[in-house]
Amino acid sequence: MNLIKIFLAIPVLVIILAPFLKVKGNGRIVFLAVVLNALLSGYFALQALSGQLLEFNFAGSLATGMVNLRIDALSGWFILIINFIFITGGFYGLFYMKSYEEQKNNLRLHGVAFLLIHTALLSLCAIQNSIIFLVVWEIMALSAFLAVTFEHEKMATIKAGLNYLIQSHFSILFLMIGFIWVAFKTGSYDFNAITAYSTANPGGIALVLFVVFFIGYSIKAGFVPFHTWLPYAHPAAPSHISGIMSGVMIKIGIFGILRMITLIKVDYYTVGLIILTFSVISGLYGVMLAIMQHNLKKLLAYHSIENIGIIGMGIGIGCIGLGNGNYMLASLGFAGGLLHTWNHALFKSLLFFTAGNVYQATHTLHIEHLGGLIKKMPQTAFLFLIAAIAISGIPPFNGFISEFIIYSGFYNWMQGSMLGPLMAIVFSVLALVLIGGLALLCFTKAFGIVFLGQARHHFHHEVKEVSTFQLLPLYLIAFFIVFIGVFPQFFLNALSKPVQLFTGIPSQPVIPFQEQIGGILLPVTVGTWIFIGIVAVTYFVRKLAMRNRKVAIGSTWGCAYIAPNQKQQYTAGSFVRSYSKLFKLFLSSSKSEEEVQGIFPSGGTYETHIYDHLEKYLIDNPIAAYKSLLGRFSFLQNGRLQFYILYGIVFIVSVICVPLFYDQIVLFIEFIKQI
Amino acid sequence: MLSLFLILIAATFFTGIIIRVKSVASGRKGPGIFQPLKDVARLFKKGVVYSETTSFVFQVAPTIYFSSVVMAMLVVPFGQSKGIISFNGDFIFFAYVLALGKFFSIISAMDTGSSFEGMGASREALYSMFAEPAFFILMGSLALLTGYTSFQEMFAALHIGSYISYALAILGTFVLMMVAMIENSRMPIDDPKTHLELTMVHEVMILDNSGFDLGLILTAGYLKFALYGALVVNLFIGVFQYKYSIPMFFIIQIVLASGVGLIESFMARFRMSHNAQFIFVLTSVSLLIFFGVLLILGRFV
Amino acid sequence: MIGIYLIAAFSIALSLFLSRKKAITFILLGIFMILQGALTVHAYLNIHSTELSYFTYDSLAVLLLLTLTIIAIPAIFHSHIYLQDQPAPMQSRAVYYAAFVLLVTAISAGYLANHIAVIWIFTEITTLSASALIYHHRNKLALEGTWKYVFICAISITFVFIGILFLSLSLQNAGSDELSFKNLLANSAQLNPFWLRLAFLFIFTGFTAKLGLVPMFTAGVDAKDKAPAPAGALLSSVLMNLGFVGIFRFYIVIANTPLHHWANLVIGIAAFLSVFVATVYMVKVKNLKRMMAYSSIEHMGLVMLGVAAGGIGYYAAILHIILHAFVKTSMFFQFTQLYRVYQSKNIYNIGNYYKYNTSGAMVLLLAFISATAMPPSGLFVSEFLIFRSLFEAHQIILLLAVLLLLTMIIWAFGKNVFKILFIPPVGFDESKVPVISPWESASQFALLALAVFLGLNPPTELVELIKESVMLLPK
Amino acid sequence: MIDVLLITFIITLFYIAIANRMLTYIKVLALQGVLLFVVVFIQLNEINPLNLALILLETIVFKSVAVPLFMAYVLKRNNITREAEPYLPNFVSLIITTVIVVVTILLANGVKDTHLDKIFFVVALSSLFTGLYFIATRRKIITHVIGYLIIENGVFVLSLAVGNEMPMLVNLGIMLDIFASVLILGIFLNKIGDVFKDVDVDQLSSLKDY
Repeated sequence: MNLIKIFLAIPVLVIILAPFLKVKGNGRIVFLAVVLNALLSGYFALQALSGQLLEFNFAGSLATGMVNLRIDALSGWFILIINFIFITGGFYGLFYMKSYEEQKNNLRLHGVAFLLIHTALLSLCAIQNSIIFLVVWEIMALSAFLAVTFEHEKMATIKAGLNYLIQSHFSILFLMIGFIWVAFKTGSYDFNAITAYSTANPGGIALVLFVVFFIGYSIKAGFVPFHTWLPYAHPAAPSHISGIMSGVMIKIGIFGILRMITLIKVDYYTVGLIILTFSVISGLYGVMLAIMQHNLKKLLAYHSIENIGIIGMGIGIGCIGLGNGNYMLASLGFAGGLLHTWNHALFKSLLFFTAGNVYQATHTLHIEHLGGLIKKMPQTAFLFLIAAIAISGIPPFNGFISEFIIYSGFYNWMQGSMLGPLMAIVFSVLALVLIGGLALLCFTKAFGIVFLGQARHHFHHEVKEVSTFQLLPLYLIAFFIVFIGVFPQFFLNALSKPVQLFTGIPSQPVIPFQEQIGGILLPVTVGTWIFIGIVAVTYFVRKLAMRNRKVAIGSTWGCAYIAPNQKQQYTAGSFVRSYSKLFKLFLSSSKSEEEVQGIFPSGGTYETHIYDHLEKYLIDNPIAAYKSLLGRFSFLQNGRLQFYILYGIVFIVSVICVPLFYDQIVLFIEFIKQI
Repeated sequence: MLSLFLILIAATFFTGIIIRVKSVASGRKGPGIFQPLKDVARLFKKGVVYSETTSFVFQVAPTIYFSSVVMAMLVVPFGQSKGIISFNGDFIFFAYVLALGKFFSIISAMDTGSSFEGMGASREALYSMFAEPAFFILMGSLALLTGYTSFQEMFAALHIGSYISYALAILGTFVLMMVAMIENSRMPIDDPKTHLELTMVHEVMILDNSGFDLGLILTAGYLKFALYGALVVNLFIGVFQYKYSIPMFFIIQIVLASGVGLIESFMARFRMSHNAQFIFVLTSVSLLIFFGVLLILGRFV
Repeated sequence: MIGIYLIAAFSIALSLFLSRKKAITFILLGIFMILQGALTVHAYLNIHSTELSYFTYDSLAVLLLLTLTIIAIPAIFHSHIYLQDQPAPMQSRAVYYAAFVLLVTAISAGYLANHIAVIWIFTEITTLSASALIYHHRNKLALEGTWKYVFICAISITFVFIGILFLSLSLQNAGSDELSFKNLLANSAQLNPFWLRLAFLFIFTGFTAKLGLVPMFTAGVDAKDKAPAPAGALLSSVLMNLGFVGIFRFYIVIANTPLHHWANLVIGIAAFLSVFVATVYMVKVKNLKRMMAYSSIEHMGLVMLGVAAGGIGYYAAILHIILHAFVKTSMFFQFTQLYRVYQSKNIYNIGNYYKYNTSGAMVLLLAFISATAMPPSGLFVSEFLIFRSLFEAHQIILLLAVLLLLTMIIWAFGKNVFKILFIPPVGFDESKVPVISPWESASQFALLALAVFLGLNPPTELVELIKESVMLLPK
Repeated sequence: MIDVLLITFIITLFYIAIANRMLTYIKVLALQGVLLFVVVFIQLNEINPLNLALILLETIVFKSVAVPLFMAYVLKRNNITREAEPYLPNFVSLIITTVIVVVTILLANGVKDTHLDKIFFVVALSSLFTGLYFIATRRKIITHVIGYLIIENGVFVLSLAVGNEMPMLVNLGIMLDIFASVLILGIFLNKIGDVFKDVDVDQLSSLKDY
């Protein structure tokens, strides 16, 4: 109880202090506060993960009613993720923001926003009162907006931020409708009311209720087609913020969906299929567009969509497992989903942070302008490489582990299911494999073009590695990536309780969770160890063999062309050209080309812009129509007194007359209908 | 354990046979069967030349590529006898380990900053991406058919009964063979003997490798061939005892090798732009297999 | 008390009008503030008591009176700063203060009046005093704005009068012909529906001019645009509340007759149209002040939607109108500072305010959050309840439409506000930016904080008062 | 007798519809004031001095003397052109006025109420709507004020029709307010006269979002 009060007191204190502190001090204080809050909440989280349910009740106010905080294993799991990413991200941010030190007030605001996001996210994991939940939800959204629009003198940034703000407002609208619905029927704002209501009327109503919430949360999580804000918000934000957004904030959407699964008693099989469908689409669509992006951060943003898809697949099959009463399948699904949440948080934040390093060094994120950075900033390159392999779901890193669990979930589901489900399985597996392959294509491109080869563009400033302190948190993350990849068993204990929240303790005594997943994972990890061994041996042998061989350094074999220069390197565009030709159907890209011509060509340009089909049809066009509709009515306030009087007359007369003629009008309509 | 030895042995002559067959077909005598091994041995003794654009990636990549293939070998069983390691879903591990090798070979190609190797890299990435679904669905349908999810159990439980299963076996062989072709970048996807870098896939990626590294890569290539050969063999020998199955293994491997040789000497490579489509056809075929399995199991409702 | 108050206030107004000495002006203003406070306290203490037979301290009146007093004091403070800053002739200054006091007095009396005709009288007085405030700058545009405001109000007040006449017609079946709400409510059964219908229609239409609702919202916008911002604050908050009182008190009567449903329909239509119109212009206008005025129209629309929806909507409506008053005034006060920095209302010439006046920028930001009713602002709670009432009235379609419109408003408002806060304006020389002490913004912060507090953690008294004021409505 | 007067009142409305001269409008207003006075005087059941004084003040002094004079003064002072310059030709406005009257008669016919004297009702409503129509279609600002005054007269008639008058105090308040509002309108009319050269509505349409 008191700890909670302290937890809330810390940010308040900092916010009050913020205006009076020096910028540096402010940054440090904020980081300190984040760490303190992380410790406090982490303490609760660990308790929760050890299986006990923490519950705190506050009196609340007349507007809200009783406010309950419940921290169960699920909350604990997410709290841990949030804290880890925020500590690393905050530490990284301290150094990343050094270059903006002259914008004092701006940094203060940023720090406050940062702290607010952290507090809000943590609280969201615990709050059980819908009004307070909505309030905190929007606090998070707003402070995230402020954090995103740090470089707010650019109109583009503001636009991106607004786009994000409005879409998250839509999410809050859906949530609000859901909560209002429940409150109206049950008269209570507590989350338990949702369970009560859904159990009271199962079937269609519960399903619709779930769908309403699902849409609300998946806007935040970035499921296709609710994803359109991500590709704008992430590039606009400073890197540590994009890392946090992509690592944690979109996960709160996942958290919400999971929470609703625990709360709403509904036909889980259908729900599972719904989630699975959305996830498959998101996964494929995300990665397909990611490949085409030439802005590094935008590319990563689309990959977040893809990974949300993978997480969703896990959750989906988990739900299906619940629906079928297949304990094994359920635990596989949820375990995969939850673990991948962790993993994605890790490697995606690492990717964004390294992208931040690149941006700091070169002041650009357009990958066609980059290249050869591995020489200038080898550590960043190394870290990026690790993260890239991990996100492609390749052993020996963590991405593979969670994807492996999900795969085994699918193959487990396959046994004894009929045609319909089998179709779902086949296409999901197909999707998952394709996602893996496309991710590989995408990240070989990203890594290859950005870090390898020669510099494609001459920078006037010196390009150098960032400070060691700034790299520290990155190494920490990288360590965890490898650690989970090689010794996933250590995480199963932590994972068991959250998963059992969904599956429940099975009635008939089957082998407990740890052994199950452990039993599945152990050989894989053994394989990983062996593999590492083989690599080591081969490398050693190679070293031995190379000991007294002569090593010459020459220029790259240009196929007999003796004067190659960096302009002749393979570009990102050309790397994915054949791909883009194949997938033309799904991708719409606009070229602006200026051919080289003449005997002494002056030089030509060629650039492509990739559009998001769904965004065009789901967001842009409707909004345009909406605006034009509104525009038609702008004659009302036309500055002429006569008209103003006229409105009054029209109103009165119509209110008087319409009822008089109402019956006739109805008759007329009937008459028209009959014709 | 057994499988490992067999694959190693097969690897020694597989590529040699191909070359020999090709030269015979083109009316030459051709080199000895073990010529490739000799080449590799020679390479191992040579020094190396690195391009000044390259970085450590270029140097570690061949090692990892090689080890990935070796790792994949350890997973493959032989009939009843397990591989070194065998577990549920090991074929996923198999595919992803190979993917790791691919990842590194691609980025090492990018590392040279050459205007040609990137081309090969992008093709390699694209093709392998398209090849993988076919492999997974094939394995998935085997898993569905047998009810197991590890190579060894699947193959062990696999017995050819009804006519339809013959058809499936043939289709399966075709898919696996084609996947092997793609993985080893042979005809009809890629022509290793072409002399124009623009039309190469795998060869153009390793233009800059030399000496020990090149040796590793080539060895890995030989092993890979034998590896897939072994997989194909496994489709058939599940039920036989060793005294039949081991000879069968070698016969089939030789047949495959000479088959490849013949194809390469009498067929032209596909147009690059057609490759992707062709590879995706494999996925459709494997889907056919899947439905066939459904038919066998009577899962249609 | 009310008698003393009225006489004293009118005499203060008169002497303010005559006085040309700063000191005297301040003393008089001080006295008036005390008077106002005294009246409020008095009203709160002996609630439900009637004075001079035309004024009743019922809960609604007390609530709004409290709001008015809380707002009036900082309003005077900001007017002072405003007039300091603008070199206006002593005489116009005197007129300003006199009109200001008159306005506040008339509004307070209007809240307290329990007789529809008395409300009418004081509403008319507000028009007159407001016109003086609007005309403060004495330039062409101010004149135009004033003229339109006065004229529209004159017409609509005539509508109200006609409505009153119809009302008394409808009373004729009943025994007594006294037009106090008590009597009307008592005889609500005997009211002649035909005349009652007409009466409601005309009175509603008439008061929309004050309330800023479709159809007569038009002139109000110009008035709020042209009036000095501190006066504009009053116009777009407490004066609107007066219009609300006029409609709401009569609505209570009609709600107890068979015409309840019909009245809801009329109100609902007008309210929805108002939200729509507000959206149209929020997207369109580039003049910050007008934008604020339109946002007031939007909020009034929401309030009346709550009333039309009924149920918990009544409670929500009154809560909303109070909170909105606080938020909107603080926004208008902030505008005075903003105008001092940029000397322009047009969004194109304003920008990067965060750099020039950080505290003010924070006020603007918070005010934006509150005005768009995003959590954690208090208005979120009231809007939440309004939506809930719509939901409970099974008006899902309407609810969705409103939500869409509101989202558009947030987008438009946000676009401009963030432009103001962050994007540097073109061709603006930072050399002569005045330094504005953060303490000026203190009152604005206070008002916003108050709105948040009342919304999220309403004290029991507030809830009780609101419940009482909607007590007479049918559940 | 009353009916005759009221019909005359309606005729004045017609006359306003077709008249062109500003001064004519003002004269008609004065005439209407007188008519109203007579009507009230006849309707009065017992002569109560205070009441009489009030009515005198309200009708003769205010409606038919003060305001018309004031208007005339404004006209002269701002040398407003004497033509009314309506948007619509007089012919049309005559028709419309007639239509208004007819409609109100029909409406009144529809009303089932014994307390209400129909003809009062007709006169009141028709002058109300005529006034509104007048405002909507005339170009000069002063005509707006005139329209407003016509509406006021209509309201006055209506209050007579309603019969039961308010308590004295309230009545007084109402009267003062109307007076004040007219005064204010006049003042600002003057100001507009000072600021703008030719007092035309179109000049007063710069405050807009369109």
